[in-house]
Amino acid sequence: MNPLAVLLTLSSVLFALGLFAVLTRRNTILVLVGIELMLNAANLNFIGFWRYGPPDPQLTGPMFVLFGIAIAAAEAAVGLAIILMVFRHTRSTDLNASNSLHG
Amino acid sequence: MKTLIAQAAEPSLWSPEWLPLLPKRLVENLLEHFNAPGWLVSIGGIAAGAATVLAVFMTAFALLSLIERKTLARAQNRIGPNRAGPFGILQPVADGIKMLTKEDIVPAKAEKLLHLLAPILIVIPAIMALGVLPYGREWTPVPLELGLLFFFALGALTEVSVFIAGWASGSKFPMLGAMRAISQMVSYELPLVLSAIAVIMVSGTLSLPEIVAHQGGYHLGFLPAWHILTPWGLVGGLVFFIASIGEANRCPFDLPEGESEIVAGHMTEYSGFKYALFFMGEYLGLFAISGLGVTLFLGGWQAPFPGLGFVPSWIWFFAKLAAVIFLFLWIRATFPRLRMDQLMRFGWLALIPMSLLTIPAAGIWTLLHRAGHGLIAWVVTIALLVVPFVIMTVLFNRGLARSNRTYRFAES
Amino acid sequence: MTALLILSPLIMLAALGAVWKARPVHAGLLLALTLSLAGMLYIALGAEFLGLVQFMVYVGAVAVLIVFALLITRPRDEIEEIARRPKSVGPGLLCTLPLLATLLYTVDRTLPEAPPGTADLPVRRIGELLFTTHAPAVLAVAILLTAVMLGAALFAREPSKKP
Amino acid sequence: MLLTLILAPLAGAALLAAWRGAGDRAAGRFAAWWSLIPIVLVALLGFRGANPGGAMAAWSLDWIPDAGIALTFVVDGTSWLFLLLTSLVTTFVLAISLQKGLTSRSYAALILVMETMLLGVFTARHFIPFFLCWEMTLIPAYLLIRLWGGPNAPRAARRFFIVTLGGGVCMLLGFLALQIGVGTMDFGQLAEMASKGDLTKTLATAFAGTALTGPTLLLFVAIAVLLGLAVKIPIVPFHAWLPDAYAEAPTPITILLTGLLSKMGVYGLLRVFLPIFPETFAVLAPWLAALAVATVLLGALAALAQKDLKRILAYSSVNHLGYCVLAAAAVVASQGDRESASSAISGAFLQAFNHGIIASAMFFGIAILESRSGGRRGLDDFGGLRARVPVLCGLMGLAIFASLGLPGLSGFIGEFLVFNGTFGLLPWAAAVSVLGLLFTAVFLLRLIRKVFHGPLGEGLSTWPDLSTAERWLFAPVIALIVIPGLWPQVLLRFLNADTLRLLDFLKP
Amino acid sequence: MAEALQPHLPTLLWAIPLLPLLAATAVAFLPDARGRIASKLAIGALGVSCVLALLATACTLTPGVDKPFRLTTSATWFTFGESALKVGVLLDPMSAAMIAMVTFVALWIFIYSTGYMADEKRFGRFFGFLSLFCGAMLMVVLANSLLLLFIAWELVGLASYLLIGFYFEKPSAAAAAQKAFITTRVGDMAFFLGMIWLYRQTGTLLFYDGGNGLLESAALASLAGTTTLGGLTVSAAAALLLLVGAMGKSGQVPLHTWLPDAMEGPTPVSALIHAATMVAAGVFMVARVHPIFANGDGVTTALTATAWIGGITALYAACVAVAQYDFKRILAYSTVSQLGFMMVALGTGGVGAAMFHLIAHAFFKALLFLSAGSVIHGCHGEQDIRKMGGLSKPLRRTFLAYSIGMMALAGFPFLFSGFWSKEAILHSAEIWPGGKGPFALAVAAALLTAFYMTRQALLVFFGKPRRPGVEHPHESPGVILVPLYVLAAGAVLLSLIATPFWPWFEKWIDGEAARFHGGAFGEHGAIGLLILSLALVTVGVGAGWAVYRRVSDDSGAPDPLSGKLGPLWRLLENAMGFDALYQKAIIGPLAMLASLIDAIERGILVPVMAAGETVLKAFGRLTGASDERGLNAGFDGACSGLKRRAAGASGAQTGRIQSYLRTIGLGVAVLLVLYLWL
Repeated sequence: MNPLAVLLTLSSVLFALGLFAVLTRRNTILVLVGIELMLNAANLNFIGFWRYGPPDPQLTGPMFVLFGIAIAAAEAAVGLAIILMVFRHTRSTDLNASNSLHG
Repeated sequence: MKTLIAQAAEPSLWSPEWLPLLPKRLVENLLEHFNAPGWLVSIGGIAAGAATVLAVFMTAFALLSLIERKTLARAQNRIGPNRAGPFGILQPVADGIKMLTKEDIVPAKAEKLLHLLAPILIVIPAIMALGVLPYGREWTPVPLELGLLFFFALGALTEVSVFIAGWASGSKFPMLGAMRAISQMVSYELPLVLSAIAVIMVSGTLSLPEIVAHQGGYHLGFLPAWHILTPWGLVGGLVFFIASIGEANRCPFDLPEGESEIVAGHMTEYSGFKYALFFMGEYLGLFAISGLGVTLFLGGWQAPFPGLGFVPSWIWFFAKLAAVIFLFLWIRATFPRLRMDQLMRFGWLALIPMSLLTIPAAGIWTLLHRAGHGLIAWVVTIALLVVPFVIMTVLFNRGLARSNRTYRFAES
Repeated sequence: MTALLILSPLIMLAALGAVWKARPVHAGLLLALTLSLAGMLYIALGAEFLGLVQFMVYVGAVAVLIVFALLITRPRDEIEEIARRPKSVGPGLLCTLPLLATLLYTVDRTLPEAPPGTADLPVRRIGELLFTTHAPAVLAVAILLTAVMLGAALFAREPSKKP
Repeated sequence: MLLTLILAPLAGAALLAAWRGAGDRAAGRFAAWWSLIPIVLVALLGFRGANPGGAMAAWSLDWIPDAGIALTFVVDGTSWLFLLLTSLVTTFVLAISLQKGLTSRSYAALILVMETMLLGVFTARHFIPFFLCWEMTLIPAYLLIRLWGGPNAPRAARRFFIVTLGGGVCMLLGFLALQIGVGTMDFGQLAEMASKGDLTKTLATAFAGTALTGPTLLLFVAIAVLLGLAVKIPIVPFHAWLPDAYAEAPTPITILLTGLLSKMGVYGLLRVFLPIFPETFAVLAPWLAALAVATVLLGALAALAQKDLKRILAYSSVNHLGYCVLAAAAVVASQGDRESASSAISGAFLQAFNHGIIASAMFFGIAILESRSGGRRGLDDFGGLRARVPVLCGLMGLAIFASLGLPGLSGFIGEFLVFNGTFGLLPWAAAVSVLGLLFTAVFLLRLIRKVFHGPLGEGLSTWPDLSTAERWLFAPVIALIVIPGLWPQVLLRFLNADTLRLLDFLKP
Repeated sequence: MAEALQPHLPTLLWAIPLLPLLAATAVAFLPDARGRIASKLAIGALGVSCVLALLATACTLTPGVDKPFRLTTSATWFTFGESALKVGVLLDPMSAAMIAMVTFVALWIFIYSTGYMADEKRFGRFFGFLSLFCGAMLMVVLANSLLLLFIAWELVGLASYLLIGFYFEKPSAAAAAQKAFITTRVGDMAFFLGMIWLYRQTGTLLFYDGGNGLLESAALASLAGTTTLGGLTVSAAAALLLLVGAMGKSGQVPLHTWLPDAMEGPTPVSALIHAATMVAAGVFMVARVHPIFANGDGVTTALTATAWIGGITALYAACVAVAQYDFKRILAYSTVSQLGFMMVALGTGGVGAAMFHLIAHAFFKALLFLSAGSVIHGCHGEQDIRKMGGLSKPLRRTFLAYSIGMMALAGFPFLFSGFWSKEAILHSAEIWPGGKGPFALAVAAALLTAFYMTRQALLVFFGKPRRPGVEHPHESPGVILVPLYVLAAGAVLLSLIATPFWPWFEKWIDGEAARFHGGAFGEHGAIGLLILSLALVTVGVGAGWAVYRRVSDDSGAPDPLSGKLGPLWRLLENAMGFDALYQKAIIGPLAMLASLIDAIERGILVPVMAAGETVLKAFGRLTGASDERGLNAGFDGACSGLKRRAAGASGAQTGRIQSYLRTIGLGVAVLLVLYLWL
């Protein structure tokens, strides 16, 4: 069995699951969970291609993952802060509750 | 997993320096003698080594529980436990028996599985963390290349397990305690890591044995080249020490389990063996983080004076460890507990800036030393650290005098 | 390979749990599990550094942050919380499944035989790259993180109660 | 460092813009302190000195490479002098605005924006950044006059804006013609071509369809550019916007207008116009010299007829800048008399610098009079003030004597060098202009006599003398009047190398 | 002593002017209340300067050297382009005599001022200004560079301006100060042009620079070799311009009008600045650059002009002085007249004579002014001589000092320096080959001098006190009187060093050793001149005595001469109407020109600009209107239609992010399916 294929399958599934969470969860925080999953899927891809790809002295894949992790942390922090603010206003974390922009 | 194979040709099985490795080597020799396959030999060796470490620290844990009570008692003009055995030396045994035989209560609203998982999850990282520390010149149970990172990664796990413990209990006090504990640990983990970064910069490695090796030798023939004896190292070491008090939830930062406020924090709903596990986890964590502090700043197993090389190196390590632990006890006996906002304020406004300052200081230190300007390096780094410190002290105190008391975290 | 085969299903299961679990805290904890398993996978693949970083950042910071936020935003009545399974699963699946199918199909179709690859990730090299080739990026990320820290602190602050 | 220097005030303005809760004084204080940053940076540049190539600092960016448009900024000694002037005067203006309670958030921010633009003008080496900065100074200036000025400020501001904008459009047209004809707007390249005589040829080929010869084309271009500069300096008869604008603007802004904005014109004339159009300039030189003499005399005479202190000083500025123009005209007439030409150039730059400082001091004095008297500033509104406010009188007197060219104070050196340079090349112009010096003395001394001497005017007997803050504000300006007057080398050493380089461009 | 000092001379020379300047700077920072300290500071600095000046003078007295002592130092002041501008100081007998005189006279006037100005509120300021003046004046005389001279020259003018306007509350004082500054500035501008011309022609402004200086042969040859407009050599043209400068400063006709007005200043100022030193700066400057004036063959244009202007001034001012009533004004006109004498001497080549008269005049005119000050002080500020009379009794000591000064000025024979200096001037004018005009003018002026001084003395000190007049005049204190006697002694003693028997001073100035020469009177008809002088004094004093011996006691009575001279008297009283002339011919037209220009500015330029603006505005309105009516209207209509239609479609916008996302996702999914599977 091709290890890369396993990895890519795994990451595809993770990505799909993350997307599913984003599309269906009602709790905004759990939407964020989905986003983290998707990001992780991407990271997994980078590592997979680094590990089973041609030797790369520039270590592009791991570098990308490193930055990805840092930015994901930032994104989570900001996201959660925003959610907290919204929560203070609406007393709810339901994503559909904040729909004041409807037409 | 790749390991750093740094062990030289082995001398006599019984030399004092190699004494702690005796069980491991005996098992390995035995297995090899029976022509066991290679992986079995190494697994056996690791298991034996782990067992050695565990045995050492279990004993230490038992002793410490007694010594702590004794020390505190002395500090408070009491005698302390003195019934079980001479000087109460059997008190830990008695405690252990009591703990094991108590009823294990699980609250009705608890999440059973998580409730069980939490204490285990606390102990395991602590034990694993103990595995990577270099106790002696030849004695590093698992010499990882990324030991320091590994150590901090494990630290992350502790927070999750504390959270699980608090949440799975399904009642108010543990929940509040856990929230306090997490916010505290997240806050204090930052200065901990940041002050370690300075060490990483100077020694240029993440491997703990190499960091210790880097602190070998003596300035001017007598002054040990430990990191604590440099300006940035002194600041970093102090920050590390204070932050580790917070990280280990020790007094005066023991709000998460402050008995006068929230019973016992996240451990409130635990009893019996699980409670003992928590207890053990905390003490092992204390050992681990003190050991890390010794490794990073106090020169690990390096002898404090030249000419003391004949003493086995691990004795030095444990001596330093004991000294640091004693410092913990001393502080616990001396300081009152802080308020939550004071704690956070101190962490974010004092520790983190100072630890951030150690990073440029260490960088300048290294550069100037490489350029051969040792004296200038002293002057510059001292100025770099002292001036902001003074300014910050002034600002910090001024702010303290004026600030209103807010109990933000008690609200929701 | 063995680790991969063992870990992959575990990760998928944990992720599935994170997506599907009704109680938000469970979902959050399962996310932590997912991420730590992924970290182990990285280690197994030879990227110890990334694995440990993943542990530190994702498990130690992000996951904890998420469950923490979940606790803070707990609704008053817990019944509501329990009722919160994913909604409109149909459309969700309708979006997700074609995507998954496409991805898997593409993987299946286009993947060449994997070369043995390299499993060596020297940390020193990472450090050098970070502070030479990627120095601007590091700087940018540093600024970003500082901004995030300040911004998050500002956002999350209790609105000051003016008289 | 250069970019930091140029953008630092803008950053300050941005911070002010973002600081919503700022009180007026807090904003003013912030801006004043912030404006010390450029001073420090300029001083650092000065201490670092020039490298052998003559540049103290340079920064360049190929902005639109296809059109050859680059953001090029270079500081050499001359630019440095103007940077110094800009940063000092801006800080001074902010400080006195603060002291006079004029500032607000937007006011301070506008001044800082203006400072960035001025710094840009004085360092730009390509027409596009030069022109951008040049025109961008107008907007803050317009707003500052319009919003904080006197009763007729809207009209004065509008005229100021329209006239100078018109000049700017002319200049733009001229350079566009060069861009189309020659294909570059880089000052260095243009000057290079001009000194080789390529400019005329290329222009003639490019506009072959117009049936005009190269020199004629170049003359049109040069006149267009000159118009833009003439309005800014201003040269008679393009000065009509000036008295109203100066009089109606709040006095600190008047300092900005006369101390810095008019210097842009002088700078442009000598640093941009002169190297690019040397031959055309030589054709124009007699006319320009005549206009310069007219500027000198007319400024002085018109000042004699004014009753408003600010209008007097406004015309005095016209008069003083006339000397710079005179020097410029003399330079192109030099034909190899390097000593005269270098004297004229150095004199013009020094005169510009010193006038900036001296005018700042004088207008500050007026501002103090205005604030003490509740807005009155007529020549006959005061009298005998020397008895009440001796320190103000002394410092103001120092500035006035510097302005009328008393040796030992900075104004003299510039005028000496200008006349020294001009006399060798255009003796009649110099001789007639000397009358301007005389008239300057007349109206300035009349100012002293009417305002400070004689019996004490009505309602002035309760005036306090300068406060400590006002003294400290005066101190640096006075120091900058006295020190270069006694030791001109302190400024000239930055100029000499550039002067010689500029002369090399003029070599036939 | 002198040898020991030699190596340090350059430093000491710089110190001489700088000390008072530093004192002035220091005083500027002292508050008014510290006036006493200011005066001590000023006097101390000047005292040290005086000692240094005398030492420096001593150094120039090296006997036996047949060429003039000359010590120069120079340093680069600044560089422009590749050229360096140098300034420096110069010590030769001429400047040595001047610094010795300036510091000595000034020192005594300072001391006098501490008494005279004692009640003044701005006592300290006064000494600051005086110090500034002394420093600048010393710089004028020590300068080895025309530029440095000019700088100090202007500073001297500033100090004069400040001191004339010392009582600035008085509008007349303020006006006089302004007038002084501007009138001298007219001359200064000419000086400025002349200086620049010289600089452009020769490339240097140093007087002596080891052969390269302005006053040395190479430069002079270059100056004489170039002719400019009107056939003048550059040398002559520049010299004439410099002469105009000197005329402004030294109050020569027609730039003299400021000097009588300058008497608005305090009396010590009149004594020091407007009699002894500053007004002599013009004379000194001409003497300094005399080689340029005399650069050419025989009687040069510049010298002729100098001599004639000097002669005219001498006579004119003497005439006017006859008809004045103000104590100080008379002395002021006499100063103008005496300066004219010096110019005559310079024009006729008698540099030594001019310098000697300058020094002697400084002493006795300072003495006269100080005595006048003492009288005015004693008469409670009264300056009108018609209201005085019979003061010789109450003010006996002052009268004694005054009479010495008066006799020196009037040219009483033998004992007084004034006699010998005037003698030398007349001698120089008489033997001048350029004509006898200046000589005749000078003789007439000398006669009138004796006359008007007699008039003043008689009206002030003799006869009976007039009514209405001064009540209870009183004698001045010692601090005022001592300087009078010191100066009086100087006025007398100076006569020893410049008699024709032993013309030490003139030889010293020329750099020669003087010999005692008993038969001096026998040469060049000198004996005749001596007799002429004696006759002049006798006639002048006699005429004065005859006219003013018995003046009525009524202070309102007209002057005895006014009836006899009629309109001529009134013309003289008004100083021949120069002020009115200037008012009508220069100031009025200038003011009209200014108003005209202002009117053009407001009436033509501004409307032109406004018209342009209106056109622009109209264009703007037009385009604005077309935008409003045409473009905008159409656009608005289209927009509102679109809006109505869009309102219907907005229902699809739920505001729920996830529904949007789902829609997007569905779209993407469909696209993917289409792309990959179809």
